Amino acid sequence: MTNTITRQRIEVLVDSPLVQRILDAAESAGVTGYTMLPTLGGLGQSGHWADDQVSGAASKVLFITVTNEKKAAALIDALTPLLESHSFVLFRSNVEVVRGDRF
Amino acid sequence: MTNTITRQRIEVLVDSPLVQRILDAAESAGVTGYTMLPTLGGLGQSGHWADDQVSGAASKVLFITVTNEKKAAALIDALTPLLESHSFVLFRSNVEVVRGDRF
Amino acid sequence: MTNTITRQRIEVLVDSPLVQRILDAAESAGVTGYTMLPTLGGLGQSGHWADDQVSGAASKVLFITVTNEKKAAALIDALTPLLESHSFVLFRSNVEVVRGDRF
Amino acid sequence: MDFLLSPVTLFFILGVVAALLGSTLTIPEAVGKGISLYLMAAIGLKGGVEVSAAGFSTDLASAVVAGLLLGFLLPFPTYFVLRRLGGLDPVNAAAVAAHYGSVSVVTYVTGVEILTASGMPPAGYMVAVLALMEAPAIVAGLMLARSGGTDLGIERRELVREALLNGAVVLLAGGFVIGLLVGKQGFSAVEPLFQDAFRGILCLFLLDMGLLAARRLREGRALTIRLACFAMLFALVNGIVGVLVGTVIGLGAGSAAALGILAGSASYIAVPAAMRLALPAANPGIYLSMSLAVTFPFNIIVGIPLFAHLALSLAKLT
Amino acid sequence: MDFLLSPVTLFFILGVVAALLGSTLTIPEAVGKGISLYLMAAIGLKGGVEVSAAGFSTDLASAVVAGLLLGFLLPFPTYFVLRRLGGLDPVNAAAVAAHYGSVSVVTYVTGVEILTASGMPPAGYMVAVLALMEAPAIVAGLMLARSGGTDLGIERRELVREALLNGAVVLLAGGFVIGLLVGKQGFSAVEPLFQDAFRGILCLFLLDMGLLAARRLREGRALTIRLACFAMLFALVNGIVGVLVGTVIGLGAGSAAALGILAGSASYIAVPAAMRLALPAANPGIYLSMSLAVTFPFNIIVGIPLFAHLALSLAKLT
Amino acid sequence: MDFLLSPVTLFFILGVVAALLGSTLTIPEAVGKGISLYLMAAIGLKGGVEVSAAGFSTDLASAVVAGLLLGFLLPFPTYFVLRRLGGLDPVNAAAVAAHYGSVSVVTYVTGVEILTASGMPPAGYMVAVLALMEAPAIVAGLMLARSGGTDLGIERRELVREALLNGAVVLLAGGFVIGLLVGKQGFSAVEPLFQDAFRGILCLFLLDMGLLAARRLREGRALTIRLACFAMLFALVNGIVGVLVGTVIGLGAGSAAALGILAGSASYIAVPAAMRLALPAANPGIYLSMSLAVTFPFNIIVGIPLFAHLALSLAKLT
Ligand SMILES: Nc1ncnc2c1ncn2[C@@H]1O[C@H](COP(=O)(O)O)[C@@H](O)[C@H]1O
Ligand SMILES: Nc1ncnc2c1ncn2[C@@H]1O[C@H](COP(=O)(O)O)[C@@H](O)[C@H]1O
Ligand SMILES: Nc1ncnc2c1ncn2[C@@H]1O[C@H](COP(=O)(O)O)[C@@H](O)[C@H]1O
Ligand code: NA
Ligand code: NA
Ligand code: NA
Repeated sequence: MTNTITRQRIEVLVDSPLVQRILDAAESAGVTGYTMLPTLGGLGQSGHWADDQVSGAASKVLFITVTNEKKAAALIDALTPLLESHSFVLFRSNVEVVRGDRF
Repeated sequence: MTNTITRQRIEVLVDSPLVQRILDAAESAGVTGYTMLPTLGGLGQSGHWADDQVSGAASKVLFITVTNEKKAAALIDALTPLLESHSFVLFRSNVEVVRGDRF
Repeated sequence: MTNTITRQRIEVLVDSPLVQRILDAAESAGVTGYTMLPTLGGLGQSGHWADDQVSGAASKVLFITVTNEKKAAALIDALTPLLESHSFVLFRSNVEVVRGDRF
Repeated sequence: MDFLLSPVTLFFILGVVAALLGSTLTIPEAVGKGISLYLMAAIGLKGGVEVSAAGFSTDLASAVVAGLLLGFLLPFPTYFVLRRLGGLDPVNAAAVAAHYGSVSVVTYVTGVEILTASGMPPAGYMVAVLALMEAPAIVAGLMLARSGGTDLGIERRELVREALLNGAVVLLAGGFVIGLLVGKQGFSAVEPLFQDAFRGILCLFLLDMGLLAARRLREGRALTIRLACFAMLFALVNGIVGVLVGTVIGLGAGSAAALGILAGSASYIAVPAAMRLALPAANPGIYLSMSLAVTFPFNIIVGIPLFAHLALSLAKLT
Repeated sequence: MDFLLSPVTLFFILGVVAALLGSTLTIPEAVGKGISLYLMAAIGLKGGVEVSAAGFSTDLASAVVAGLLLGFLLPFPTYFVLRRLGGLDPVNAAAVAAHYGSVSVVTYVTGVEILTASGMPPAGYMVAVLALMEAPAIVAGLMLARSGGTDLGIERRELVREALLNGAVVLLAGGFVIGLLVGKQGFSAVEPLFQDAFRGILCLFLLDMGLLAARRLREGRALTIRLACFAMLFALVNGIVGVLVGTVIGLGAGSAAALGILAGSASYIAVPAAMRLALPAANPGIYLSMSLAVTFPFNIIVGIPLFAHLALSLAKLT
Repeated sequence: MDFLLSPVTLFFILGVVAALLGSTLTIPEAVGKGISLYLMAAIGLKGGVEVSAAGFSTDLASAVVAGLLLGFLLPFPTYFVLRRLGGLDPVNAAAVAAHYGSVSVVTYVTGVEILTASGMPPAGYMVAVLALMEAPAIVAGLMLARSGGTDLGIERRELVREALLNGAVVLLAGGFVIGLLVGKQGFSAVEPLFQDAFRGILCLFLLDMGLLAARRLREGRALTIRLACFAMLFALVNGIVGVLVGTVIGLGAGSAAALGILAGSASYIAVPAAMRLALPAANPGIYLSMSLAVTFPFNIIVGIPLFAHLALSLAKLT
């Protein structure tokens, strides 16, 4: 059986024009890999949104990274001040990975 | 280090025309935030599907909400009867969030 | 309250032209259900990529399956040799499902 | 048989052949949807412009009534056959029946191209019939499902929205009204897009439809040979009924053929979405495969020329 | 009122009506974006070709200066009104003000259609004014926000990129330069797409805009009645100011009307993205609803004909 | 140098400049893919129509044979150079070599525009050569990789599908056959879309390609200066070889230039997908950057006019 190692998965939902903010924070936290998924819409404290804007200003992207505990904590610390002001949403969970040294 | 709190993440895979069913169930369960992701295709007991329909009737959406234990249980209870009849698929897992009072 | 059962969620990030490789591995592992999500881009050891290619050769797909421990292990074993050579990324985590016999 | 040599038909065949050979050619979903919206707006507009030129007539009224009746009534024998001979349970039989009462916009559009090229263009008001025939079959199908004991998973408000306000109906009917209002002169400003480019865009759409139909045929495990035969039978019988009704109520050969094409075609845009909502227990694999993978190609290759021929022969008789 | 009978306006109304009735009609996002890129390239090209034919003039220079000044100055009174009477906090007021100083490409394009159909086409160089008016309002809005005590969430480099290098500006200005370079003769090769098909494609885009505007109006909880009234007031007042300025600096009636349309319109493409970056604390629900759901339809139905009428009356006076 | 002043080339330059300046302008992926499908269908169709008018000829046969041979043979010296001088390992060298043996449809299309504008249009049958040149280089590349010791990650069935049934080949060849069947008369019905709108749509596509090429150049860390120089060298040498071969086998100046353009161009649609499948260990960052970010712009700006010039000079000599 293949060995797996536990790592942390951080997911951040972020407005498309603000993606670079997250990438900067990720780089500063030492994160070396991430993937971004498209979204369709949602509901939150600032109401409904849907990616039907000609502007693209109202669309959001789901940023996902799997990394070790230290970098995850650094990333969360870097992002926490932005959560409220930029209305990002952040989740953390555990995942197991193969080839743990990569993450 | 930023404090995080454990919440539950509920994911439901649902046919596009039936999304409103889930949103209604979410509202009745007291869920106040969610995000929807697009999908490309899949395989299940009712066979293959792919989002290549002109009709859109065969496309599916991944509904994601992070909420507290009580609301999650209420949402699952509300959705369980639909799972079989509408062939929805539902997953629950734990996530940690910052600003736990929001979820 | 609805009963849930713990299953394993395997996620694999895979190049679009190579999706069939994963589907074959899934079938050989006995997996009977999966869903695929589109992606926008990411960063890894082989650098940045973004789904803006006319070719589609640089685009990736997120394959998700929820299955029992035995099949999950079989799938991971089947995929491990491909991870390095094809630069796939694989995550495993626990989820709870309703109607556990389906997964 | 020279309709088979029109670029429109040939692109459809190219799509079918490519998919059957296993080509990876795909039209992005957004592009396919965009083209189908364009086609519906264009066909609505052009119909409205023609009616604004020709004026309202009793023919128009009788065609509309005939279309509504056909759309509502055809599901009943279809349901009956599917239950008795097709081996389908009530929910699936009702869902399929609704598809065959309703209409396929692309089949109609392709039919108009072929009829026009054969010198028998249908009247502009047939577009109104097309728009109006989307809805009654949905109602009929749900009545059948309820009589078969199924609880509908839909509220009346939602159902009305799906049946009367789906994108196809809105664009066809809205385009028709705009065409009526602006007339030939107002239309001239948008003619390069909605008239001149129409046939070329239709080629690309039929290429896409050919790919979709053949792929669904390859993958459609839910589609038995028996159901595939019924999918052709319904097209044939409903189409012939449509031509006969059209001839009897006094439509010209082109319009009678068009009514046959409408009656013989099966929806794969508006009705599947409505069925997913109202009859979620019905299997999309069955109704989408029958309408998209069998009836649609059958009508493009066999049905349209047949109904045209029949309408012409009947017109010569009378 | 026969501008209301142009297909362009009617497709917009169709979109609004469909969305208000709750239709599920939607144009795929990629298609909507593709069409808007096409429109910007086409309008830029055509403007450049016209200027290459007419040559540079002092009118051009004064129109450009007037446009830049209007774009930079209009946000200030707007901000003031929103703070005092609109009940908005500094950040939101500044974000909204930036939208009203900037311009809406589609409003301009629709205006050009209507002005041309009414025999008063604006000069080609107004396209350059359009491109140049995208940016100054962003700067003004951020100055207002900073004076209101907000830390900007953006670096200067990023801001320049968003203000001067967003897709709209690049396509408008790039198309303009290409048009200048290739002239009438070089343009003829691409005329079927960029000229002949233009009006038809604009119809489809306005259909989409109608759907988006009306849906946002239905869902826009952040939009109070008071803010909706201001959204119309700003369009009206800014537009009239634009027409007056245009007339005073000696532009022809068509160009003066176009300057009014530019001044009265509010951005919903370039500025929202810039505000999301620089003022993330501002609520998109407010500025997008005001500009897209109120000001845009108001201008299409009321503003454009009004400014045209005013410019014509003023031209007759002088 | 007035080809640089054609709208087609200028839109490409606009895309490059916008991306280098850091503009956020992007064409939605679905729209870009849709346009590229349109271009392939159109070029196939037009080629077929021309051949149906001109009839089959020995020129056609010799051009096809020359194209197939060039496509199969050019990867061998390319591989050799990349291994010895480029510093690439066998897998990456083989993958890159396959790209340079194959062809770029958009380079060809742009070349045809420029050749036609210069009064030396290539023969219609060159489209058939284009379609046939997609595949042999893939086979050659995989042979090289296997000789270098690499296990292929692909089955023969899959490989045939990727090489012979990818979207580009199917549309080019299918369009060609349809054009042959329908001829000039059948084509007239779809001419507004496939002929008149062609150049305008090509402008938009080249805008997109300019953006993609320049962005890849900016981000391409895998692209060394040495590899970039080879990417230009291969274009130059292969292109000149193509022109020479074309002239020697007796093609007209236009067709010989077109053969040079084909030989000098590198695939970035069909081959990358095939390599991802068959040689997953090869780095897409290398082969996509070389073909898309260096060779493609080089050919648009330098290669096409050069090969045209050379072919013309050689034709005058003989
Ligand atoms: N509890 C939640 N679960 C999932 N997504 C959420 C949740 N809360 C907020 N979101 C997403 O985050 C976006 C911004 O949230 P907010 O700042 O609360 O408006 C929402 O529009 C949702 O898409
Ligand atoms: N075990 C699974 N893991 C991930 N997705 C699944 C699984 N089972 C079903 N699905 C998804 O749910 C859809 C409907 O499932 P079913 O009702 O079994 O046909 C499938 O087409 C898949 O997209
Ligand atoms: N730690 C990570 N977290 C999330 N996604 C990752 C991670 N590492 C790699 N990826 C994704 O996997 C792709 C291939 O990874 P690589 O083989 O390292 O280039 C990357 O481009 C990312 O999209
Ligand atoms: Na029917
Ligand atoms: Na303004
Ligand atoms: Na080549």
